[in-house]
Amino acid sequence: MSPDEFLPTLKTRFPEVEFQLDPLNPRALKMSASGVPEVFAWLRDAPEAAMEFLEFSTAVDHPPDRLELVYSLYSYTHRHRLVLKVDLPRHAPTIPTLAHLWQNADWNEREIYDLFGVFFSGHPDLRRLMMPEDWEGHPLRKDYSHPNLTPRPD
Amino acid sequence: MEPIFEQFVRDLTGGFQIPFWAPMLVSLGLVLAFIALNAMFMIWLERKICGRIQRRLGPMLTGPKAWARFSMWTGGWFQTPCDSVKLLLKEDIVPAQVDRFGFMLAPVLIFMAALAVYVPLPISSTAHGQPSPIVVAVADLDIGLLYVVAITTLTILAILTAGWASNNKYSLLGGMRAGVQILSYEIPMLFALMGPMVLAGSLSLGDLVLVQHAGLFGVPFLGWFLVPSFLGAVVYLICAVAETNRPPFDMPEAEQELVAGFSTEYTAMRFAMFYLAEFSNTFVVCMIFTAVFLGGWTLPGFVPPGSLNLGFFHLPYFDLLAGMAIFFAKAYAVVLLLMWIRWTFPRLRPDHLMTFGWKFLLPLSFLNLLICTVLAAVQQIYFGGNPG
Amino acid sequence: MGLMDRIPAYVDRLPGGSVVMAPVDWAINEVQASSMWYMLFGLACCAIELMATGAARYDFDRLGMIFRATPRQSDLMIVAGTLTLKMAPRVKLLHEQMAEPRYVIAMGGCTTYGGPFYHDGYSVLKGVDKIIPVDVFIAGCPPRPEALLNGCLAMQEKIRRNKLGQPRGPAIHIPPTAGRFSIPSGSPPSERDPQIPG
Amino acid sequence: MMRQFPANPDLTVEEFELNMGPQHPSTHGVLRLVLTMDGERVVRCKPVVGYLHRSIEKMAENRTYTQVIPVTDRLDYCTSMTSNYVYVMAVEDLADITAPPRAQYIRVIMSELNRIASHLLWYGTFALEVGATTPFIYGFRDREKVLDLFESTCGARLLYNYLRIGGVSRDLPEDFCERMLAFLDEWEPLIREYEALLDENPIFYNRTKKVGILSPEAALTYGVSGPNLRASGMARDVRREEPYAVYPDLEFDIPVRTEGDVFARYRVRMEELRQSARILRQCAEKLPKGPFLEPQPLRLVLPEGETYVHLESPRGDIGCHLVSKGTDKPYRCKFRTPSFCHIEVFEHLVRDCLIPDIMAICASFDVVLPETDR
Repeated sequence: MSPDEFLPTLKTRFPEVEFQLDPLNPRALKMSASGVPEVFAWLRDAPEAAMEFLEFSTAVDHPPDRLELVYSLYSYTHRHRLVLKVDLPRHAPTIPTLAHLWQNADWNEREIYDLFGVFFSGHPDLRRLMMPEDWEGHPLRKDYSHPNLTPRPD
Repeated sequence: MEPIFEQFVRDLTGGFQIPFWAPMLVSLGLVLAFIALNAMFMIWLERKICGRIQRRLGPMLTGPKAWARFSMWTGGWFQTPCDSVKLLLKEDIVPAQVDRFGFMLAPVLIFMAALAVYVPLPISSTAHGQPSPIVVAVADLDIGLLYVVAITTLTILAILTAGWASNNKYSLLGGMRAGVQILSYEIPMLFALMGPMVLAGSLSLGDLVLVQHAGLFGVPFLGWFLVPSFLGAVVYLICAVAETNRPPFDMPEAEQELVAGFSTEYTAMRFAMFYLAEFSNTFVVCMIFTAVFLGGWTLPGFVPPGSLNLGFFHLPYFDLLAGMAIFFAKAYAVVLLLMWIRWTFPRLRPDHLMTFGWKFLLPLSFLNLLICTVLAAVQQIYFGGNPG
Repeated sequence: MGLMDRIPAYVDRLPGGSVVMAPVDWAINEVQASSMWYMLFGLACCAIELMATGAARYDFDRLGMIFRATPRQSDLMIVAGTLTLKMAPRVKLLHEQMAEPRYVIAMGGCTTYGGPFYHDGYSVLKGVDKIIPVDVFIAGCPPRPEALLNGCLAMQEKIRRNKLGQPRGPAIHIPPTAGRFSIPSGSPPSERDPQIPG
Repeated sequence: MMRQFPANPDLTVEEFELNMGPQHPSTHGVLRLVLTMDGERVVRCKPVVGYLHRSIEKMAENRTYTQVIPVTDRLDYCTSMTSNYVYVMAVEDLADITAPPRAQYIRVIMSELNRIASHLLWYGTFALEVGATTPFIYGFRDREKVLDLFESTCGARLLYNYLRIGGVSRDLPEDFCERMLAFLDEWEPLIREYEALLDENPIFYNRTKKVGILSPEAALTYGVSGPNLRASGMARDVRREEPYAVYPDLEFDIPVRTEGDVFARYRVRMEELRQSARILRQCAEKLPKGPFLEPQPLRLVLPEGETYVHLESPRGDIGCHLVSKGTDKPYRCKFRTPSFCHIEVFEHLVRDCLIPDIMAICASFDVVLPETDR
């Protein structure tokens, strides 16, 4: 199924969650943060979706006010992919965790927390993954600066 | 050693009476020198053999460079002396958290065990100037075999001490593994050695060799206990590898698992003592194997003359030298076998090691004992007396 | 390091002591140069080339170099690969655990000055000589095994120039181009600037 | 946690923490495992990564599209070609560029050769972790021959920087195919030799059979991919699922084992060596003539958009999520790497194992740390 086929099904099942097609990525759907664990649980368990494989989740920083979370799901059963994108406020990004649905969401979310500063509520062990525990700041944010970071001369 | 030594000195000086402690001191010096030189050579050999098996060259650039151009076996002769001297010159670290007494005691202990085990090992015999052939050993003890087995067990104590005193978890695990491993392989090893004991009716290593030379059922070629006690030989060899912690039984110092095992915290000189003891012990088990299963310094049907007279050149003690050559040739053959095993096999897992020891080797050594007992009985009934 | 350092102080007091010291120095240096046991420890890409150098085609063992798994028994630390800020304290600790005399080879661009991660690499330590003293720098990303062997020969050459009780000479830089290393000579160590490329 | 023996209440057994790594002979670089042990038995295992986090994703944001290629080399140094490839593929997907057919074939040849080199490296280190030293040297000996082929093509032994947007940086040398076929003829029988050193040894057999069993369900939820997933009984391969380049024209099998243990992972990789050789022979036969590169401007400007592509690296499913804002630099370049998922599995698999099993299991997954940490 492609995203435009998913769209009506998802809209009827989750009327309180906003979905829309993404003009930039033909395989992506944008959704609001309110429905995160439920929609993903359905995508994983429903036979017509059967997204048993969370390929990756990551974030994209859009200063000044937006931080976009990207989840890529794949189904080996139906061989289809769905990318879901969630916009969060950049100053205080919080979103429910998916660690109970896919095991590898655990580390993916820790990485996002580490590098982007997104807080995942309900995560079993939200610590920095890549950087040392006492590191300050979130390096992959666009406005990050650090004494050790020498920007590349153009 | 004593009578031969006295005889030798008397021959040389024309009737000088040596003090009673001199043979002991001389044998101590000889054994020490032998351990150091032999271990150095073995380490060099090990690296060359390893290189050969792995299609490498091994050490080549240390020592006279011109020799290295000739062949891979002539290169790098000074490698292990250099390593040893370097280890002696290195800073000696005693980490702050260790138990100082145990930490310092362990290398000494393991070295003492390695030294003491040489006492009853017979390397040759001589009839020169003696009423009957005399076995050349530091002291050919009546209970030589028991003594050897008992002394090698001391190694556990040293390794356990090292593991415990190092105050390092890897060391501790290594020490514990060594303890368990050596204890459980001691038993099949002893039972494997009991076959030859029954056949020879003696515990003295010298007697064992002489009995093998005499032959079983009157046939000299059946004499080597490798033949009647073949299972015993196999079990002993496996147990011996396990006792000396050589791969594939090197659980106590498994590099990929426990960093360097019980010797993780040891530096310089103290580490060198562990290393030396390890290679010395390896050679000792090969020597025991040679004495017990391969007929020691004898060859079937070959009795070297007491002295060699070539007309222009008179060589006294020829039987002693020939016996030593035969003995060390055999021992080194076993060493080569162990090295071949080491560089071919993957490492066992500790629990498989235990299973293998208790459930396979132990019954096998019992079976060997049974076979040997039957053979000894047949010998006694039909050929009269012990083979010797 | 204890006794070794005190030898010259005792010997020099004797008449003709310095004459005695020359062969002693030679013997000690020769022994150390022939038996550099390196620590089995790799960080990144260079570690693969380090392993390849230990394998059959290049064969470290020819130089008498074998690996030891524990820092206590190793003489040479080959820092192979990118050193991150998270890893740096560990490497410093490992260097401290090594027994004197200890030597360090910085292999590859990352350990020399940060390498390709110099710009924008927020988590990369830009030069391992910021935390531990380095004897030989080898350029390349990663250096070829030949370059590494060249570096080890340079290390041996440097050890041969040691004098008991005197500070070690300046670091040697192995250029990325082919050819044998050359050791700068002439000016004393203090007058020479550390050459940090990049 | 204290455990007491009912027979002797004075005797207690305590669990202890064992810190394995980041410097440990067998953690493949700088992985750290914090183990809670009960004697030699592992009670809990917490992998700690990040000791090789080299800010590759940040670097990609400040370089032009072409300049990112050498950065991707360092992403997975054991298979630089496939990490080059996945990035180049993502850029081509966004820019709507198609590489000429010859370039497509060259890319497949390079990926498969790199798979062989990577699997040989894995074979050596895996054997080393189970305590056999000699296979390590044998693996490296033959890997050198593959590296010679790479060296004659692009001048580098390890980090190739060979692929370009729209093709490859230079054509194959003239006698490349003959030399490659000669290598394959010489090397393919040697796979038997590798197997003879390990498979037929009861020690190896006992140590790897029924150790570290990964069920297909667990593999999926942990995001395991590549040979490790195929060893758990799932015939999933990106080369088949979403074929890229010229893979649809090539015949090859996907080796699958159902046991999911260390031995199965070993067997799958050994079979893959043979399949790669098969693919290479076909490529040598079908390699078309023509241009090897469709030249692109130095400062290539991509239209606004985003894409995700993935392909089959020797370690598994490697992907690149590329976001463009219509400039000459990537806005965000996220790499989905197989090792990242594989390391997380250790936590689950290592439980209740002995210390030597940890080594066997970790080695069997073929993790490479820079790929995990990026």
